[in-house]
Amino acid sequence: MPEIQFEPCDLPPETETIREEVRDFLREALAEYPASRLAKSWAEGDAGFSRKVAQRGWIGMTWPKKYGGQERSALERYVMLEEMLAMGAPVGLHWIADRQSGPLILRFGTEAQRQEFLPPITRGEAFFCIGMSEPDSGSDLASVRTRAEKVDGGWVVNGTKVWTSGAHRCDFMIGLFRTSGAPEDRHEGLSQFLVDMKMPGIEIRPIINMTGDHDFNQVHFEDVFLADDRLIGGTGDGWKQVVAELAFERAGPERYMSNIPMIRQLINASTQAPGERAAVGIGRMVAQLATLREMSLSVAGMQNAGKDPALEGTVVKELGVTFEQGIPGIAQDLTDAEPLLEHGDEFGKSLAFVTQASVSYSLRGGTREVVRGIIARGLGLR
Amino acid sequence: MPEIQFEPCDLPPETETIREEVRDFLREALAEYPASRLAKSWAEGDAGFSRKVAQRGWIGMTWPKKYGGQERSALERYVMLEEMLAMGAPVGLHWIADRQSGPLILRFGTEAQRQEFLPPITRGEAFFCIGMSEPDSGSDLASVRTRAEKVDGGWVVNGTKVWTSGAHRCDFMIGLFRTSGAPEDRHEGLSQFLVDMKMPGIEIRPIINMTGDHDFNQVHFEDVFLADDRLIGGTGDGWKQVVAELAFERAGPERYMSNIPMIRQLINASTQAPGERAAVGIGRMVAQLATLREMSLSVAGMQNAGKDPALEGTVVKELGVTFEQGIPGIAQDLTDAEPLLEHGDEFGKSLAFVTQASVSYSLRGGTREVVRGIIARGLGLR
Amino acid sequence: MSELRDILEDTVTRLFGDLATRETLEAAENGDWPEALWTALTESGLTRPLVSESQGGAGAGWHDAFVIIKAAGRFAAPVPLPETILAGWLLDRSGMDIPDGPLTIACTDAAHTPTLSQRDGEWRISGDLPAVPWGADAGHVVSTAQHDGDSRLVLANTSDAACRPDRNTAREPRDRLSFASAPVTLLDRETAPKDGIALYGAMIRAAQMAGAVERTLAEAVQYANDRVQFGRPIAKFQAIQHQLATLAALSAQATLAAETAFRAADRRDPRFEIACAKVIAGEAAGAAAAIAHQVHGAIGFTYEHSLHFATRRLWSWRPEFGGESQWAEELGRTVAARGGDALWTDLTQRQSAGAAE
Amino acid sequence: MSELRDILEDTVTRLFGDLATRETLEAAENGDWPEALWTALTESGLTRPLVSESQGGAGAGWHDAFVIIKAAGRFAAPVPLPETILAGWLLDRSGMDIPDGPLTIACTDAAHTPTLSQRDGEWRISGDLPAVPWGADAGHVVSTAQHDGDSRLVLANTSDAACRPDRNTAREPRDRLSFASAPVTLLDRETAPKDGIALYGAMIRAAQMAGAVERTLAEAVQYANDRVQFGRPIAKFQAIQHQLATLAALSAQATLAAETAFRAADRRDPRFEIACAKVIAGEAAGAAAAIAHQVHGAIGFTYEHSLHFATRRLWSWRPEFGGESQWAEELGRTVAARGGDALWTDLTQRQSAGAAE
Repeated sequence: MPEIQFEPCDLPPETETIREEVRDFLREALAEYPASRLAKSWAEGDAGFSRKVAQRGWIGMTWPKKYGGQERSALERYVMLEEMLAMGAPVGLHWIADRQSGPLILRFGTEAQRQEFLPPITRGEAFFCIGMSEPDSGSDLASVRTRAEKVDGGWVVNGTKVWTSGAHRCDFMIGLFRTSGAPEDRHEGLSQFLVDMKMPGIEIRPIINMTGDHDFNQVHFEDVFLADDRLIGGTGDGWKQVVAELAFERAGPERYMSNIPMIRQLINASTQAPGERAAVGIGRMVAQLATLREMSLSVAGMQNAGKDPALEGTVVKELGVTFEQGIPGIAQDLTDAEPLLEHGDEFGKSLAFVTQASVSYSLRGGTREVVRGIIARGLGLR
Repeated sequence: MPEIQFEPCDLPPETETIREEVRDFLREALAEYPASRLAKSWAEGDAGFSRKVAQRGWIGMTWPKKYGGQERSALERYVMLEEMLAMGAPVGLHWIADRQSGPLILRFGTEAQRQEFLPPITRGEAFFCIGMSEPDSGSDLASVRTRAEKVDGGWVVNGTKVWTSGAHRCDFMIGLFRTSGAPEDRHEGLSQFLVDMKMPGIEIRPIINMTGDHDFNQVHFEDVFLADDRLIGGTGDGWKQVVAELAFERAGPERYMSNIPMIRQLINASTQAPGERAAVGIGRMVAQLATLREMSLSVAGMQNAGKDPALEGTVVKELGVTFEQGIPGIAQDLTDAEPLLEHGDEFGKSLAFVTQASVSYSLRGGTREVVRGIIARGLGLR
Repeated sequence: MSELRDILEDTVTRLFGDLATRETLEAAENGDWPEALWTALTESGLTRPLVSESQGGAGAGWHDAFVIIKAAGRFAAPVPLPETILAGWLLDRSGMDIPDGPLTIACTDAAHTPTLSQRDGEWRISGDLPAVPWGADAGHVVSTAQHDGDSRLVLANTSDAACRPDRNTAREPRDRLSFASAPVTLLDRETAPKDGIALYGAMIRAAQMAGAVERTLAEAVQYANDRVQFGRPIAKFQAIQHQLATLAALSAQATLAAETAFRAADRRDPRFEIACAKVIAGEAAGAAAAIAHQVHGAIGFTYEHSLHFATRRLWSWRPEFGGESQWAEELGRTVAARGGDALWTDLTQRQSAGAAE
Repeated sequence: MSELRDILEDTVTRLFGDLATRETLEAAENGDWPEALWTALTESGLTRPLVSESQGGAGAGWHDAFVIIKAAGRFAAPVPLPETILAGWLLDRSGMDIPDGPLTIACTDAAHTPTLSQRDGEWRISGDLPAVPWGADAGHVVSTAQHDGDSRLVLANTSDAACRPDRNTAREPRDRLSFASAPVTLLDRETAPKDGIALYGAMIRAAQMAGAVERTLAEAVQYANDRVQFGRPIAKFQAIQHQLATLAALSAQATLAAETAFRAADRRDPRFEIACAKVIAGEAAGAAAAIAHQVHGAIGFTYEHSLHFATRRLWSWRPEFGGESQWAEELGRTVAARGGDALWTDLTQRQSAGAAE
């Protein structure tokens, strides 16, 4: 039996209801969005849009009703999400809370923390960011230096986080800090905290992307006081919790769908009766897309059935990122487009963006090197 | 200044003479060869052909006349060789002696060894093979176990060589044996010997390729006595000499030209007015071919000018092998051919052969891993 | 997996493990028909999974047959098992009796389609079928033939043909059958899909390729763990690990793409999914052969090693029933004709249409 | 290298090193014209290497200019230096005076070619030139224009045009110039090559790409040696080493392909070599950008790091004057028309034809 096994998944019929609801919603909510903004997909955030999504009950939709959730099935959430991604909806702001931070709080948080944080998340009033990477840490996430020192009634944090996506627009951070030991101790002595980004002592410095966009930040902590009830989970359990969280991050449909809006534009840019070369190029792309969707669905189905398809999720990321990163090159090759940033057409502007942004796809959520290493271990390579 | 620098090379006008001579010669000598045999290129040997080449003075053509050579320039030899390869001439039998063994003897051999071996090579009467790899050595060539023990008046050899190309059709082997120390000593204590393949105690066992062809062999040595004058170069200098020899092996035009006959057939199989997809596929291939030829010429020109383009030669191998290995896939994709081994057309038979043979291109003359490692060191990666 | 598929998987794995041995494979390449293997397959009911129970079959679906056909690829089984399953299915759908023994199919193209004629109320076939899998060993062949510009599926007896044996790169039989006014039976044009051979032929080759890709992965992982170089198993080298991770991902992808096509075949017109499967499995085949050979080094290039039984089949099966570009072009034209905005809705629609049945 | 090229290499490297600084590049992206840099280039004679000495140029050849143009790519020089060199060469070949200041060229296609008319014995141009490099900064533009179905090269004064500034992905100026019956001078159709802009434009972009690829290699090697992860420089990881080895090989290949085209331009019709160079440099550009960013990780994705000055140019330059597929298609058609047997003899013939001159 192979170590990696994708069980085919049939979506239950009830997911078709929410699929249609999301489509209807997006048709209206995205009517005014230019194609080049939709091409940014989940890299783009829009607070107004997030609140509209919240009003429909689609943030934290699988969570218990007592925390503001809708107790919908994981597969309904999957369908909601793939529809958002297929249109390139700007989910960037509520995305982290829905995907990672909420589930983390639900699993490891205290009852008080759940009651405090989950309902605002579902209302689109609490956006989260992740404070994990540090200067010089790179893929080596465990080499955390930012320290939370125990003081009376709480903790005092000093240090710097970097590559914090959306920190400047978020309300809270889930921060991974060292509560004991030294960076050489690596996975030992790390803990996770809920950090209100408005706390005194926090300074957010923008990191401008090469696209000219502002998404990443450096976040400096200088004597930031966190009360005892801001610790999430156990002291020293941070790494274990992060690993579970990274699994949420690695397995979703966003790992192959980021460039679907660009694909749509590319097919629209070709004629209805394309030449042989364009037809073959589009056909290979579509074969990948259709198969990756089956793989992603399979992971969702296995998760839903209570299995642990961690390795399969990693495989989807490996293939999905390769697929996504190839799209700008295919679009460039088939159209010979020369994008102009100011007065150019939407296709060119979209292509300019995804060409640049795609290089980051194999960095986020685990670099290609890390991902392949995980698969290799899963194969039993010694 | 970059570490890797290809100086453009203009072939001197006199090389055009030999180019035309070789073309005329091959037109006649290869007239009866089916295309599928030419597709085997330098993997194929033919003693009759080799002797005809010798009669033209084209084996060892750069060597001193007193050893049977013609004292032609290295660039004239280069042109002779690229014309042979461009037609897929079956140079396999005399090839090793011309490329490696002869130059080795010329450089490190005694005067007696030169007189004994070089003239027969140039007459096409002495074919050579290389005894380097051993069972379990793989890319780790220095882990030699075959031992030559010093005895009175000579050496006694025991052990096994493997992947010895053409051993069953060759007259001599240049063997790398351990004259002192243990396999753990690696580069230390190795020496090179001239071995007459008819010596008692040598047993040659065929290794059949997956193509069904017999090229490789295992060569067993049991108490094979080699007189003192069979040692070539210094005792213990074997590794140093081998490194020099591998450089000859790595840099030649055969590193990008093995599949030229297949390319010719592919272009002939397309119409004169191909579709867009075929035109683009052929065009990309031709752009690579033309550029690789300039690179290979450049290495030859720099060698001729007394420089040491070892790194550039390795780059040609890296790119050349990638190019060569890609040809069967391109041919398959553009033609959808389904080769039949018995009654099929020549194109299909050629394609079946090169599809299988091409996997070995990145193994011979240093694996891809080894080659990339050499380039990385050349870049100063620490 | 369903219980039936679990049982099939166990049965077929044990059977091939016992009988599709290296000796059998080598002998088959030298022209020996593996009678013991075929008999065992027949007796286990693996040759007629899709045939209705009334006809002596298992009455199972394509999704169940997927397990058998993929395993045939994984074990490089030198018998026309996938062809027999497909031919049996076509005949069964036409309400025809299934002849005993191995069956085969012939994929004809415009240049090589035999013609039909009628004489004394009997249909007769004339012309060549090139490269028929196990044409010399199979008792009957299902093929397309032309009549008055119409394409029909027919059943012919191979003993009525002159046979010229040939081999593909994997040295599997690909024989030419030449008919001269030989009697045939026509399949029912209403119930047996007209494009049955070309389309479902592509599907079975996709599953076989997925199996053979999985085999290359298993062999390469094993070899990398066992083989020591520069003082450690080559599995420790990052370059080897990354190549095998890529191969593993492509193997899993090829399997699911093929399985998706087989599932679709039980539910609706599977043309889209089969096209995807042939493209994905074919791309995986090329990459898998390259990676597995690179990892194995020289030993994998020898006939003595078993890797080539998988890789030569991958190379052979890629173009059969249409290569990647041919199927991709069809996919591309279909999608382009519908336009980019329909892409996603069409995709989700297909899946839910299948699931709802 | 020749002595002249050695001197040029030293001069241009020092000059760009001093003046094409990060600050200059950033300011240029915000619309500032780098006057100091341009003045220094002019004073060093680097803007007119191909112009005859009688016209105040250096009277050098394309092979010499290669050094300058590749360096302009390596340093991401935010000035229309390659365009000025090409325009100057075209004007010089027509025996025309070379205007002072930066010049540019406009690559027009069938859909966007302005038209010529004659009025009072003067030639006039009407229509739009889209995406003209530094259209707002250059004093003059050499473009193609149509007259009675005939394509002519013309020199126009940019101050006669309405200018709408725009930017490519690298934020280099790509401005639209709109002419309404503005006076132009026609270049000599005998001595200035008719396809001069599209063809030689592709050549200069190939050289610039080779330079920028070399830059990505230098940055990535430096970064890999400096950056420590998991306790050691990432340069120690085999996956990083192999990626950089690939990048180095592609960089060397792109450079020689471009240099070969420039050498051919001094000797004969360089269309074949330019097509090869644009294909090879374009393919290298795509791979180089991907590898360099992968090696750099997140830091390379920031505006603060300098890598993007090279990679955004690579992405921008790939399609300019025709992307790889366009040039490959032309090459493929040329070769296919001649047939496979002529391939090698044609290839060797070109080289020896060049060398013999």
